[in-house]
Amino acid sequence: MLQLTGIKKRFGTIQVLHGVDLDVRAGEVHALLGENGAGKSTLMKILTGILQPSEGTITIEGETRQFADYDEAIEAGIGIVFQEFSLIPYLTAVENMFLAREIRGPFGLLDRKAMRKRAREILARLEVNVPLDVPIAKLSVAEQQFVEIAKALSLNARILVLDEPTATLTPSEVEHLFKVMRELRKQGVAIIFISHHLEEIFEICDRITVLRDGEYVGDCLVSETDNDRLVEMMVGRRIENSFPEKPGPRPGARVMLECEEVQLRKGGPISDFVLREGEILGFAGLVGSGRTETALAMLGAYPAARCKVMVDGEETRFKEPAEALAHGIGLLPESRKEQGLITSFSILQNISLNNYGKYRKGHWLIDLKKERQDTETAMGQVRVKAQGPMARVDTLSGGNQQKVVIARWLNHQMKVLIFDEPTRGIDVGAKAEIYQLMRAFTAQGYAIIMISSELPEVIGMSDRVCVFRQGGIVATVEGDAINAEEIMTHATTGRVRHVA
Amino acid sequence: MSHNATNTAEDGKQGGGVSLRWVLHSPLALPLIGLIVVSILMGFASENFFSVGNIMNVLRQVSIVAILAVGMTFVILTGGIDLSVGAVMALSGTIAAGLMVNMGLSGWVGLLAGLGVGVGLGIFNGVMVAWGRMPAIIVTLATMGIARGLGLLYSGGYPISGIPSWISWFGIGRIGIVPVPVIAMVIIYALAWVLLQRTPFGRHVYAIGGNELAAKLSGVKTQMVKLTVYAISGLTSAFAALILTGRLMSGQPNAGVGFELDAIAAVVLGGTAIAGGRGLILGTLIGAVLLGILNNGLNLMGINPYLQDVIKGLIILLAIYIGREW
Amino acid sequence: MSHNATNTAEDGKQGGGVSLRWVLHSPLALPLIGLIVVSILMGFASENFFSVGNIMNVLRQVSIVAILAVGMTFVILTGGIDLSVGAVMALSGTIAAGLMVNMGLSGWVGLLAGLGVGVGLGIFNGVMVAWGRMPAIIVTLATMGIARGLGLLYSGGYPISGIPSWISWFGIGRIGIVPVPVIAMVIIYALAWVLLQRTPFGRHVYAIGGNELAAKLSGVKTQMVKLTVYAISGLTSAFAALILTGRLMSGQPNAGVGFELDAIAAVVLGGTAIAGGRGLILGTLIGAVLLGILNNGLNLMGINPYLQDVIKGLIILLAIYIGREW
Amino acid sequence: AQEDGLKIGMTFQEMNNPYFVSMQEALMAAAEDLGAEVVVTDAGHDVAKQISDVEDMLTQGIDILLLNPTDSAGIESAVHMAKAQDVIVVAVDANANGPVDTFVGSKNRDAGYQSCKYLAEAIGGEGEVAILDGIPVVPILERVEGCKAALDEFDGVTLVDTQNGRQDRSVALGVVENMIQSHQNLAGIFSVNDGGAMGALAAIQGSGRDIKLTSVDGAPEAVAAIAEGGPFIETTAQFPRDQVRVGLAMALAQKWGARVVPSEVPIDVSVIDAENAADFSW
Ligand SMILES: Nc1ncnc2c1ncn2[C@@H]1O[C@H](COP(=O)(O)OP(=O)(O)OP(=O)(O)O)[C@@H](O)[C@H]1O
Ligand SMILES: Nc1ncnc2c1ncn2[C@@H]1O[C@H](COP(=O)(O)OP(=O)(O)OP(=O)(O)O)[C@@H](O)[C@H]1O
Ligand SMILES: [Mg+2]
Ligand SMILES: [Mg+2]
Repeated sequence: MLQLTGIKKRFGTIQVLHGVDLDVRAGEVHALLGENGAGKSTLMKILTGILQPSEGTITIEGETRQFADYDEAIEAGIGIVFQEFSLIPYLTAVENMFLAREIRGPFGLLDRKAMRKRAREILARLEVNVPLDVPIAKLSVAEQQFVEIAKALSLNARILVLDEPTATLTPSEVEHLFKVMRELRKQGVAIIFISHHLEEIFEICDRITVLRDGEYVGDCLVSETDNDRLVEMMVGRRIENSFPEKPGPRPGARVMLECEEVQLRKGGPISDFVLREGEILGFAGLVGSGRTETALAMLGAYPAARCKVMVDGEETRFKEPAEALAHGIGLLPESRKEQGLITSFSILQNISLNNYGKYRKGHWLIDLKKERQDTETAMGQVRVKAQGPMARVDTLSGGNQQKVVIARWLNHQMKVLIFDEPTRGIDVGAKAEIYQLMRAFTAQGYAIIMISSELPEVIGMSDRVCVFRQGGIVATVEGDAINAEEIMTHATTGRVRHVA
Repeated sequence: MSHNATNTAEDGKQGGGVSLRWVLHSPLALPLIGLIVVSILMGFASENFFSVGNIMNVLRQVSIVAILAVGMTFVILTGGIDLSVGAVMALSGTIAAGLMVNMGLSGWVGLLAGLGVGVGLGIFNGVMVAWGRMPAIIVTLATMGIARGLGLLYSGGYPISGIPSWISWFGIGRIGIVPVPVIAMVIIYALAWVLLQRTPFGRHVYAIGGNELAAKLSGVKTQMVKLTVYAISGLTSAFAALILTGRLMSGQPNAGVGFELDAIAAVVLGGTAIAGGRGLILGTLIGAVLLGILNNGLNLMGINPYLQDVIKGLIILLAIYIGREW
Repeated sequence: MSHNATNTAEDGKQGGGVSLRWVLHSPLALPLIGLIVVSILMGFASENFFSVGNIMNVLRQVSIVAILAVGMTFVILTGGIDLSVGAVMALSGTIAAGLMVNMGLSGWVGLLAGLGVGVGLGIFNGVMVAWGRMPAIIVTLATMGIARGLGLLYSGGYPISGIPSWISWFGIGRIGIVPVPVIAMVIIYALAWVLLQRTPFGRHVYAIGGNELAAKLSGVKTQMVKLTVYAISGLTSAFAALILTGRLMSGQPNAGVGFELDAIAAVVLGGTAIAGGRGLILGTLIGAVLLGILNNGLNLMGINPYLQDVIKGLIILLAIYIGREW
Repeated sequence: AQEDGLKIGMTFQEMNNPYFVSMQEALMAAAEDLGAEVVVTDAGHDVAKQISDVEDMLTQGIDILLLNPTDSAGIESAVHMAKAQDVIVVAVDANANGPVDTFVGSKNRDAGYQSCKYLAEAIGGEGEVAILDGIPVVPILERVEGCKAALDEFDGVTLVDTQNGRQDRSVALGVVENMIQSHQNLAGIFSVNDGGAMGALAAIQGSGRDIKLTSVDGAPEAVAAIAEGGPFIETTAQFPRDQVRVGLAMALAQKWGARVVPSEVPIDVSVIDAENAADFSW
């Protein structure tokens, strides 16, 4: 049905795609696999007319096509759910879904009733309940994701591209999405599905195409391959057990951080927990359960109703993250682009951004030499793949960008690091490296809070787990109690503690 | 701002008419409260303030900046800005008057030419911003200088008087007790409201201000929309010129210096985000009237003109400060 | 823009000194080429243009706007804007002169008070923007009105003359053949360069303009940095006032109307992105000199002053258009 | 209007110029003598605002409107409105179209003419001169016209440059510096007002060249500079305070029932140079 042949793409001097082939049939879910920066999103942007290929052809149902822009691709029956959200934050779900293809009534005015009706129908098909009159920005990430999907569905696309749609969804929501995908497949829609979760590939996909560094590696039927083979195709080597060994509890480990009372909203639940030297404390829970907000509140970046935190036995309330940093608490935010990186900066400037205390010359000035040396060391430690420390971070792939944000904390004498969704949108190879790094940090005596929506990750990495529900911690589990069943039970039915 | 600026009408409907709750939750609430508070203060300070005559007076005075602020609202909603509105207004009026007086063309031809000048300069701005991908603040700053210079060159610096007397109707005429400029203002705001709230174009204006890249990816013709938005701003500048010419019965190449700042202040006082994407055209009307009331009230109270500048600045700051998080 | 504007100095080092390649790839290249082209044109058009006397003349004329543009560069780099620079300059000079003349205070006390006024208003702007979370364009617009009003109130609308004659040294003195204002300008630019390129504070300024949220979450004291940036703008306005006062030997409550627009034009002509995060202080200097040369050259050529506005507008558009994608 | 007191409104084209500030001071002093209430507004060179200002003053019930128009044609509708409310309208300094009761103003064309004649004579009837223009409003344009008429009478004098100093000292300073650079033989400059002239004076002094400067207004600073001697040799003084005093008197006369008030009272201008500067003030 759809054939891409010999697609090449270069940005300036960088060759991103070196002749990729992709062959998708009607009524199949086709997985596109590859490490971060392999060129998956770029290929999809070419397919949808957003980027123009330097070379290569697109053939749909035997006809060679060239799309000048996304509109033309839509005409040809192609729809895409972008990796980066493409919703307008202040418009409602309905307005977003019909943006640029509004239903018109008399005099060319908007037919708002018709659009609401259509929107309801599509969302009903997805079996999700999304408020229609609230600006998108106020919806949860999952709700936004479903609006994105609904938007692509509203195009009646015959070829639907889903670029990492599951990265921000919980297991039950993923299940939900899969149900919809199966339904579409039955209707003969061809779906291209991108994900770094291999188990999802095995669950939903029919065929797989693998890319590596912009090269076409091969394709195969899902039924004829297995996890290890796929990983080898993607990475070019075998990846052993991705979670490092848990070192086990340290006797007499010091309490680094004690959270006595955090109340996000007035009248909401109250959370408390302790964090000890050398441990990884997992924060599990459904999306929107308040994990990120709790972490931000501790740093002084979210205006919680109450926030009583003891750092090294001393009560503090940080007014801004800079104060937390001065006390040795740092954050790896959940959204790299919006919250982590200065995209116009080089890798070097991003890494040293909050550490100029160390690179001083004559008290006031930056010691450029030392800054560069340390950056190169840090880049080496986390193995950032880039042309050099002066490369701009917005030319890096997602995984490498994430590593840059992590590297920022390597040169500090930190005590506590909060990793919010550290592996979101990151390929298996890089994931394993990030896990190793986290254990390396704890071995140095750091304590880590890891917020994650991926249950296997929480289970594989955490020494103890706090389970969140409706804005507060409902349970803290450790040892053998850290298992999927236990955590999910608390996350879906646990009772929160309210103020007396 | 935590409220959606674009679907208030619908919220209102759901709430079953205009309930108090709706009013309080609307993004218009704060500008409106500001307007009411300032009006009451002015009413106490000056006995004449609440006379029908004075209210019509204020509205008529407000009309020119209020009409400029319509185009400014469109532009700001897309995340741009138009510093040329005052200068374009002056040029449009000057050329219209010049064609009537010096070239002996009929009044209507002159007025049409004036509209053409406004729209033409608006399109020029729009092309530079949308296709030239240049920052709006600089493009319109340059256009401001160019338009001023052209107006002065054309008229030799002199105001151009001697235009047909019926044109004064646009500036000082009345229908019933309502001045023509006020009626024009109301019609223009109504049209702008329909455009913004009830047409696809309006959605696209908001979308571009909210996230231009996403809008483009969704298939919005962002360049065309931006062009249109600046053209609208040129058009409203020309409408303002028409009223101004009627009020002054002459083409004034120096008119409207600093009006761009008043128009911006009206837009922002009305609750529109300066970064774009959020705001209501009715807010702009409220903002413009608020500014007009400040000018009028401080005059009526006989306050030293220097002190008026200080007071106006402080009240604007206070209004924005209070309105900032709603 | 595909080049990183913040690390040129280092790029230069890597290239092993100032090679031609570096010059062409630097974000300064285009402003510099613009400057050279315009200079050559002016040189052809007017025989006096390249005389040492005229060059010093241009630099001296440029100095005031160039100094205002330093503070403007800091502010714009963080993604803000400061419309109050001209008015703050006028107020600072007026109060300094007033204290010397009317209160009989010594010259130094007056000058210090003037600096205090500038920094004070800068801090006021900064607090409103950083802690009040209000849009910079509105805050500084209001401050502009307030400062103008205060200056006129304080002086009653009269210029204040009769200041100690040694103050004229700041405006018309020379060291060798170089005018004092030019020396002051060079020193201020050198300090600004060090601040922006060689101190943590400078990096944080760029970081805030690049991505404020990310900067904040990674531990940059964003509010403090923003406050400082507006305070610096107030300070440079006060330095400009010092030179202006020396040049005019009086406090002028009306001085500097529209200078904010000249300062913004200088910054943007110098290649700084109006949205912040990218730009070089040396670019601003080039931009200011370019504007000065345009004014000077068009004057020297005896062009009709109205036409000068048009030509200046067109040249600014052209310069930005060419420089836009580099 | 209040029954008891007299209410006077005066609208200025601008109030950040000593010329108009001194008018306002004279008005205040006179009104205090009369026990009248005064409302003053500042149009900031914006006719539209000036019309609004007049509307606001009419709302307050003024009896007398002293009108210093930014533009004669543009202000006409305000004059009609005032007359419709039986307010006495006196135009001060510049005339206004429409049924104005009296116009009290100085002769701007004469002022330009006399200053430039003085300048031409001072440079010995020959040499290059330049005009430092200002904001294009009618009184300023008239001064320039008058100046050109005077210069035309001298065959040896050539007008080599006209630039706009916007009547602003700081702007004028830069513009005149450039003029001096581009015209090596410049012998004289006429500035349309004293504000610009003070900037021009600083530029001339800075250049160290021998260039004569004349101007119009008679502002205290200018008069002081002329008294000192130096490049600034003459200003043609107008009498802002007297214009207001006479204008107010005309209005009062009409208020008291006078039926034959003069429709125009020209106030002479007078040449102020080093000889009489010491004794002159507005
Ligand atoms: N505009 C651009 N300019 C330069 N390089 C780019 C640009 N866009 C993408 N790249 C580069 O192209 C490569 C492929 O990027 P792409 O986003 O397609 O990867 P991906 O496979 O989707 O990775 P991920 O799994 O992280 O989403 C990356 O190395 C990236 O740095
Ligand atoms: N009670 C509530 N009222 C309104 N909004 C809420 C409430 N609880 C959560 N939210 C919304 O849910 C969103 C997600 O919260 P938060 O980011 O803390 O959750 P999380 O568990 O970290 O989930 P994520 O995986 O999305 O990061 C927030 O943006 C917040 O607006
Ligand atoms: Mg991708
Ligand atoms: Mg989260």
